[in-house]
Amino acid sequence: MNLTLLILLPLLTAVVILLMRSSVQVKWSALIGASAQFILALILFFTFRKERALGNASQMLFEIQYKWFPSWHISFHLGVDGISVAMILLTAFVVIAGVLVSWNVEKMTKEFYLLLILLSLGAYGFFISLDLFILFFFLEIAVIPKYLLIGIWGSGKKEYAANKLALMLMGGSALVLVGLLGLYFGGNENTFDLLLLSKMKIPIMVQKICFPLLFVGFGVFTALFPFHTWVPDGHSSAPTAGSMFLAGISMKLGGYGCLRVATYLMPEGAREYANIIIVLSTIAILYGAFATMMQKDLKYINAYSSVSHCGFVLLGIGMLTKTAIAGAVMQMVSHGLMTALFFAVIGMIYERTHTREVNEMGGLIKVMPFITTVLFIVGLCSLGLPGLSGFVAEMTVFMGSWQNPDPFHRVATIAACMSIVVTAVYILRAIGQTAMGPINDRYLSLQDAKWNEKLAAIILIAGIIAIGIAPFWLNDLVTPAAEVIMQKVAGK
Amino acid sequence: MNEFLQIKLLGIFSLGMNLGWALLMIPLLPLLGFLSLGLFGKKYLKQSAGIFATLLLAASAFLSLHIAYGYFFKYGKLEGAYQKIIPIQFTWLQFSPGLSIDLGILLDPISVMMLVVVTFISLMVHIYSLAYMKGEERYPTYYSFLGLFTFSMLGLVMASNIFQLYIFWELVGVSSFLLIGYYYDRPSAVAACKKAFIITRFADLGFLIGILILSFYGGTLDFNSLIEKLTSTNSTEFKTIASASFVGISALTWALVLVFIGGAGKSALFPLHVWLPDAMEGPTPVSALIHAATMVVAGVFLVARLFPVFSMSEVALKVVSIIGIISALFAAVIACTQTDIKRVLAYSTMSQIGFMMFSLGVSGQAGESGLGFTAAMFHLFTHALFKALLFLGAGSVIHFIHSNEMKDMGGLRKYLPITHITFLIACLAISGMPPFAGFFSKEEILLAAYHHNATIYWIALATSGLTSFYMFRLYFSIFWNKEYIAHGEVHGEGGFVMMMPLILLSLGAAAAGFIPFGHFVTADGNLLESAFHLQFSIAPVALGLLGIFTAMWMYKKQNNRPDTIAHSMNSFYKLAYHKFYLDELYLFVTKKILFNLIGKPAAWFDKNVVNGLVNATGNSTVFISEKMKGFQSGKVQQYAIYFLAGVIGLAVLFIYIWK
Amino acid sequence: MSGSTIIFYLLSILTLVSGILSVTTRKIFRAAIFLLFSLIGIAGLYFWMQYEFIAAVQITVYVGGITVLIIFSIFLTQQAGELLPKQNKNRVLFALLAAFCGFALTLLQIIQHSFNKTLESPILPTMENIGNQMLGIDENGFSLPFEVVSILLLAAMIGCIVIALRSKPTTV
Amino acid sequence: MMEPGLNHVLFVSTALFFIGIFGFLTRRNLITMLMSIELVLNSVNINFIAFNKYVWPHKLDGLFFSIFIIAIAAAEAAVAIAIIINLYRSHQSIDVENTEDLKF
Amino acid sequence: MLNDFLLLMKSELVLAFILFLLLILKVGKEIRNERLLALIQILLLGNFIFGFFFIESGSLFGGMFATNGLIAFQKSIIGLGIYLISLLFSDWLKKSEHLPEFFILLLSAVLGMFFLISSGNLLMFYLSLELATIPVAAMANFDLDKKISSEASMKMILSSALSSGVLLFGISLIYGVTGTMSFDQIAALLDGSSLQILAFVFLFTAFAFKLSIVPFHLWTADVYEGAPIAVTSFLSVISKGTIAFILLTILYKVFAPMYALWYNMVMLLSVITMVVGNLFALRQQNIKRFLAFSSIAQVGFILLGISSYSNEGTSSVVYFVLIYVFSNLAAFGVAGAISQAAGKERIEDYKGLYQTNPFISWVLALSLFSLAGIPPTAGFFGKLFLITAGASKGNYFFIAVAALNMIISLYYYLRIVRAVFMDKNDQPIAKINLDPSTKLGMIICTAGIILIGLLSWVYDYITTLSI
Repeated sequence: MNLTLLILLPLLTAVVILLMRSSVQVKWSALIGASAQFILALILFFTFRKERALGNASQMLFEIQYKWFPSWHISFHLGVDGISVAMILLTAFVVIAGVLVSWNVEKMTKEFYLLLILLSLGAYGFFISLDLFILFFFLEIAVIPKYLLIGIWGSGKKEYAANKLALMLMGGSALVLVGLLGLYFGGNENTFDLLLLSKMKIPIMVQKICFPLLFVGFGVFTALFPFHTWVPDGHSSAPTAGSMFLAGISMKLGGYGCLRVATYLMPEGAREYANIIIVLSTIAILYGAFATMMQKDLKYINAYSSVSHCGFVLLGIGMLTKTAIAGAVMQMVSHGLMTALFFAVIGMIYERTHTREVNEMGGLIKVMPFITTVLFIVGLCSLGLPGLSGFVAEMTVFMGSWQNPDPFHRVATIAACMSIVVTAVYILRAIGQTAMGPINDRYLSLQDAKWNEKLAAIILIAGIIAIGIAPFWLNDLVTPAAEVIMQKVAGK
Repeated sequence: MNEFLQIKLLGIFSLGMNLGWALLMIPLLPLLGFLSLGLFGKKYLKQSAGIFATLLLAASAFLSLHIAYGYFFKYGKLEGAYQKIIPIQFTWLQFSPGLSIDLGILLDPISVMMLVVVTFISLMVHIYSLAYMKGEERYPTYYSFLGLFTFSMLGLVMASNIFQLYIFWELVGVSSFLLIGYYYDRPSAVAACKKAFIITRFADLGFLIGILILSFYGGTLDFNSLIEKLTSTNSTEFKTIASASFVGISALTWALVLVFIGGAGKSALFPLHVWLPDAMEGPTPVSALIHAATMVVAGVFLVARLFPVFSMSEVALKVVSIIGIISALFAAVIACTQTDIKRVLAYSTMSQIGFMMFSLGVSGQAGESGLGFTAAMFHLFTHALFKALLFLGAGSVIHFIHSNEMKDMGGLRKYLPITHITFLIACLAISGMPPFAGFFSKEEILLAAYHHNATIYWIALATSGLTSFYMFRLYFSIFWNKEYIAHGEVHGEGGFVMMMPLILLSLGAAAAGFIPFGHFVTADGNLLESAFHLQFSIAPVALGLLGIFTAMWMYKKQNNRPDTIAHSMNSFYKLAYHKFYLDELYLFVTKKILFNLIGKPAAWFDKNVVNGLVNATGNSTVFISEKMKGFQSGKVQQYAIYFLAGVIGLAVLFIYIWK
Repeated sequence: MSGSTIIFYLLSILTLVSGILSVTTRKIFRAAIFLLFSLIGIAGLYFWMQYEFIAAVQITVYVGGITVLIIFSIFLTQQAGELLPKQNKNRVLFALLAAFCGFALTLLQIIQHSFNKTLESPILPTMENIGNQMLGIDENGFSLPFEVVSILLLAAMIGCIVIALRSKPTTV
Repeated sequence: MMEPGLNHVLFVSTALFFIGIFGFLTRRNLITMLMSIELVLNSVNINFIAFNKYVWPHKLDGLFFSIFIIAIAAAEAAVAIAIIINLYRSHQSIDVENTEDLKF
Repeated sequence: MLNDFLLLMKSELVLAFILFLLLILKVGKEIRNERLLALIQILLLGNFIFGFFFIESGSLFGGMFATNGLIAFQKSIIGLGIYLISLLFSDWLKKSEHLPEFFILLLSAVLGMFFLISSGNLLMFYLSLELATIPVAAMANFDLDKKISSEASMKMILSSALSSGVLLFGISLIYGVTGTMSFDQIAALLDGSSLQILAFVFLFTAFAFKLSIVPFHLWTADVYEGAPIAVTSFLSVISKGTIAFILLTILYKVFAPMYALWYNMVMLLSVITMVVGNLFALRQQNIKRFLAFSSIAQVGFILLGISSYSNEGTSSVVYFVLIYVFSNLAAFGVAGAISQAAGKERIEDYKGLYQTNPFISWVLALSLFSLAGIPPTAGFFGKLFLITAGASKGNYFFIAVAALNMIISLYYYLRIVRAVFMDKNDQPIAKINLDPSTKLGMIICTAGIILIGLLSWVYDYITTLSI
């Protein structure tokens, strides 16, 4: 399995899209490209499993290394471990669903799909890179497409939101940059190579400075409290696929970075700052949940709930146990699928009712059973219903968090647990007001989902359920990788 | 780890292949019903959904009877004690070595009993609904939800792992949510289903934390090994959990109390019961299945499942018994004042579950002292039968009269003869009249309480009197009292399909008491011969009769006695009528505190402070840039002055200051 | 005190005083004339240092060329007899401050520094030496700068022609 | 009075330099500003000659430098005057305070 | 000797040849501007291509003129820049009355720049600096009908005269202290005495002036706004690049002994420059003025790279300038095309541009992204390498400031992107018919913006040169 394919394929798709003339051609080529990505991701997943089953125990599989800026000791170094494979799968799911959902974008279709594909390119590259430079490169690639997606195709105060998002994310990546340079010059050898750096003993002082830089920098992407304010505005203004990508993929870049770069490379730093991370993420979890409770706009509801859910990711990382870290990764995957689906559903509803205010809706089950069913599923996933992915992820985080026996961690865990109640409150409120209750007459003539929307929803639901019902495959994928990280953190 | 499915087929072969498959099919058949009806019901099974689901469930019920027979009479016993058998188990989610969520099937007396109860009641409800729900627009959906519920409930009772139990616990919650909200266009139903879910969810939080504590100290989530580790007083696990303490209470107690909170929430015990009466917004057969016979006893089942551990902590047991008895009395009092017949039944359910709970609370672990356990399970069993019967009967009445309110009823015995008879049987059973089922189980409970704690006993006794009063209040109000004046065309009782479950259940309610329950279900698996003292039953039966006659006196004929009495104890009546204002209290807590004091400030803070800071950063940058524009004055000489100032400044800086 | 000393001081005073007057007088012609004096004073200093060649160039180019150019441009742009506009006080103050600080700082550094005189034998600035080096291409040759300057002068000329010989009248 | 040496000459040149600067900063007429620049350049010339004479007489670098400076000064002055004249045509004034359309 | 002379000075000779050819053409028969421009474009392309052949290193005229591979490459960058300018602004140039004169002045300035980066001697340095400045000042006045053009020109000539006065004073002091003009010899004779520091400050100030480092930058925006856009782009791209190159030589070679001093100075000025440049760019409405301030901020980054005092520093600066040529010229090219076609230079006039002119909108967006340093454009690599080079001395505070400045700069670059792509406008600028050569120029720029970064051998090539 050649990992460059994961980069080349979106690139090829982008070129093909550029060459297409009519919007129909554009859509189909995007869909074909996304499907190819999807298949490629699945192939990657299965070959990865096969390799592992055959006993290939090296930390990263399918490594390749090309020369790139050798004078800076940069190389185009790619490779995957379980965590990356999980994230790639997530990306593939979200991309194909996003492409499907945006089927009736009529304004500048070509540009729209081009940006979507570029975004996916950035995400794939980010997840497979083993060199911090190209990791950073791909991290930033993903920013501008988001800006344009929101700014051009968005709604509401889109320019403001787009600006805020781009600037805050750039701010985050600026911090990341400084942190990376610290790593580059801080180790005993100037290198950006992740594996080399991981074998190095990075001085404590460097870790103490660089860890917070990197963690906060990546944390901005993952809605680390208090750097989350781009989330509600950005998500709510973005077009449907934009929100899906934003919440489903882009926010995961941050979590992955926090884990793979900050925590893995600087274990002492991680231990040093773990408590702060825990406090912040616990605040984010509860505070996000409570703030969600007061929202009336569906997209805001999901956006704030994303703050809350992504808090689990950071909490898991901050807890520094193997299970918690595995849980954090699962939560990333789960939240990615779920929130993408949620945004897709919101988009479908909005397209029909032309409102996102929950107060103005009601009884939509009657006219759009499919869409509301999806809404139910996604809502239930969000509140952690067993059988859906959210439960598995959250429970793993809780289990992992609980393995720290001291009162501080205990209190944080319990506080985080409390969010499941608040989540139930806001999710049921949203669902109750949207799908249930008496229906407004003007909605009686609305149509249910079309084939593309159905397909998108089904793909994402399949992912959610696959994790929810049979979490062991994800666990098998993620846990060994998490163990590697934990061994480093534990100083073995 | 590399296998997709790691099924440990423990003992499947020793028990014969059939058992494993049969066991698996029991929950999977309803699941199949759920999936097929949920996915394709609307299109392909619009008419035949009910039959389809019923057949599936019948098969499932048959299989569970088969299993029960096999377990109790063939292979369950080893050296005189019923064994815990885990025929199927596989690792679902591995947290760390030893700590994993396993999905499996645990067979022991209570789970087998619950299997029977759940499948049987569910089957009855399925059959009943064939007629009751006919013509509903979302008929297939209804059956698919029923299937989901049955599946989850079966998974719950067969759970071999505490986390598995939690998983199905949640699933049960959600299917209950779906079924309560079945009439989604009624705002009250929507409110009720949300309420039910959120309150049980809140309780589940306790359960979850309890699990976390147990798993941490026990090092496992598996029921058998957990119980094994936490019950032997010299194991290290037990020592640490008993010695670790928080606020002066041992971790073990904390864990158990928290787990119990979960159970209390699902079982609608005081003070987490407020969702149950509202849950009556669901279709009546659903109430029969979920909110009477099966789901609400999940809490009891949970405590019973962990009973060996509970018995290690006196405090925890005390809590269980106190909450149980309070709920029993409290609900009984309220039930006397309610006018919605389903609500009366709901409160009676709560009261009966209170009985089971305190019965567990007063039980010991082994031998004779384990009577409470057996009694609770027995009562659970019989209660399921007669309460389901009551609800179905009520459903039949509602079906006929299209109202839930007592004031719209009266004199229905002529119109609904079968319903009348079966309802009467159920009332007698719940009132503990011999020889109906309730008599035996309640007798045992009272006996256990009597041996253990006098206060509880006396309160329980009073409550059982109240029980017969309010049940017969209900009975008389529906079937006697004023004459029924039919408006327009009167259709008769539901057909055979609706009546058959009533008849079957009434048979059960009449006869189930004679099952020697102590032979099958006991706390330690050994046989428990319950000594039956006739003289002991005098007091409860007499009290029950007193209740019946009082009810008869007040409600058999239309008169103003109830009003007078209600008037005479005005304030108390009002208090009880308004369910002691607990709903209002909850409303206050959620609206005023959760929403206004936490949610609103959080949202405000986010919008103004956090977001404001971000905006302020941007604005201040712009502001500074605006303020600085004077440097670029357009005057060359000004520029030159800055230029020279720069030169001199740099020179001075680097010659004298920054060397 | 020798004659050369006196001459030096006289020349210095001439240069500086007419320099100051040149930048302060409010009559533009006088300013030009004072500039001329100052430049002549500088030429005198060169003579005094026995660099006759450069003194001659100074007089030819500056006094004969640049000053004349300036005076012509004054004719082109200025009504005769008009006083120059007054500068605003603040500007003068800051300029004075900057100039004085700069002067003090620079002079301080120069005085504090002890220049090490070279020990090699001097080359006299005779016409012969200058001429040889000006066109030499070896170590001490200056033919390349010479060429560069010539290109510069050419470019400047063309620039001047384009700019100054504009045909069309001003519109904007 | 001392025998004049290097420092004396340098005093003169430095003073002239800053006199020129002062003129540049305060003169509002563009031509007078140009005149101040000429003073500045001349002071540098004095420097070069003085250093050549007193410190580094072994080569004629300073002398040549001055020669080239003079040439450049001429070119610069020519261009500047052309520009000023052009400016005068469009602005009808060569007061530097009148040319501030471009700012902020 | 003659061989050496021809080979080592070949760039200058070719340029001088073109220059004289133009002179002769000017004197001779009148040629239509279109033809002349086409000829010039071809000649400049030839000049650029020729720059890659016969590269040798060595010195001439007693060390006054030195060249090597890196310098040849730098000259190629400049050659590329003027070629692009001749393409991008062909519309304006064709309409110009003084096309040959423009190119004579331009080429003599370029010749000055070539000598400048090849200079090995303070005298040559000074002379070629003036040669590179005075003609440009005259060129700034080439919009003869515009008041602001002459104002800009005036501001430029006066300010640069002052700065060269200061520079000369510094040079004279250095001469007084060391007794030599030659770069190689000066380095050995410096010891960091305070007079030397003063002299260095005077000298450095001239660089600061030409590079528009704050607080010596104030002329920049005014001149950029007033000058014809072709001249502005020349000033902002080529002139700056050249000065950055020679600054590298001066700091790394001549003032190497005073490294500790100039490191601090460069760092300090770098930060101030970035911040002030960005803050001013934030509120500009005129695109040229906006680009002026953005280029000031870019200079801050160049200083960051310079401060590293290493081969990485050299190569990253050269690399950045190369990228900067493409990015900034693309931006100026678009601004020029719009200004020429619609006469609009305000950012708000750009609203809705994408609807009518998608091609130039994308070119503009790409160039702005590159200027902002966003991948995959080359600007990302350029900026990142500068920052990395700057970070090699471990001064993370400055690096953090630099990184945060990237955010501010992103804000204002996005402002234009937003106007072009997002804002609605009832009367967007009408469809512009681009001259084919302008289009070619834009395509070259775009290709450069995308490829220079991704193809790492470009950078590697520079690295091999800068050792």
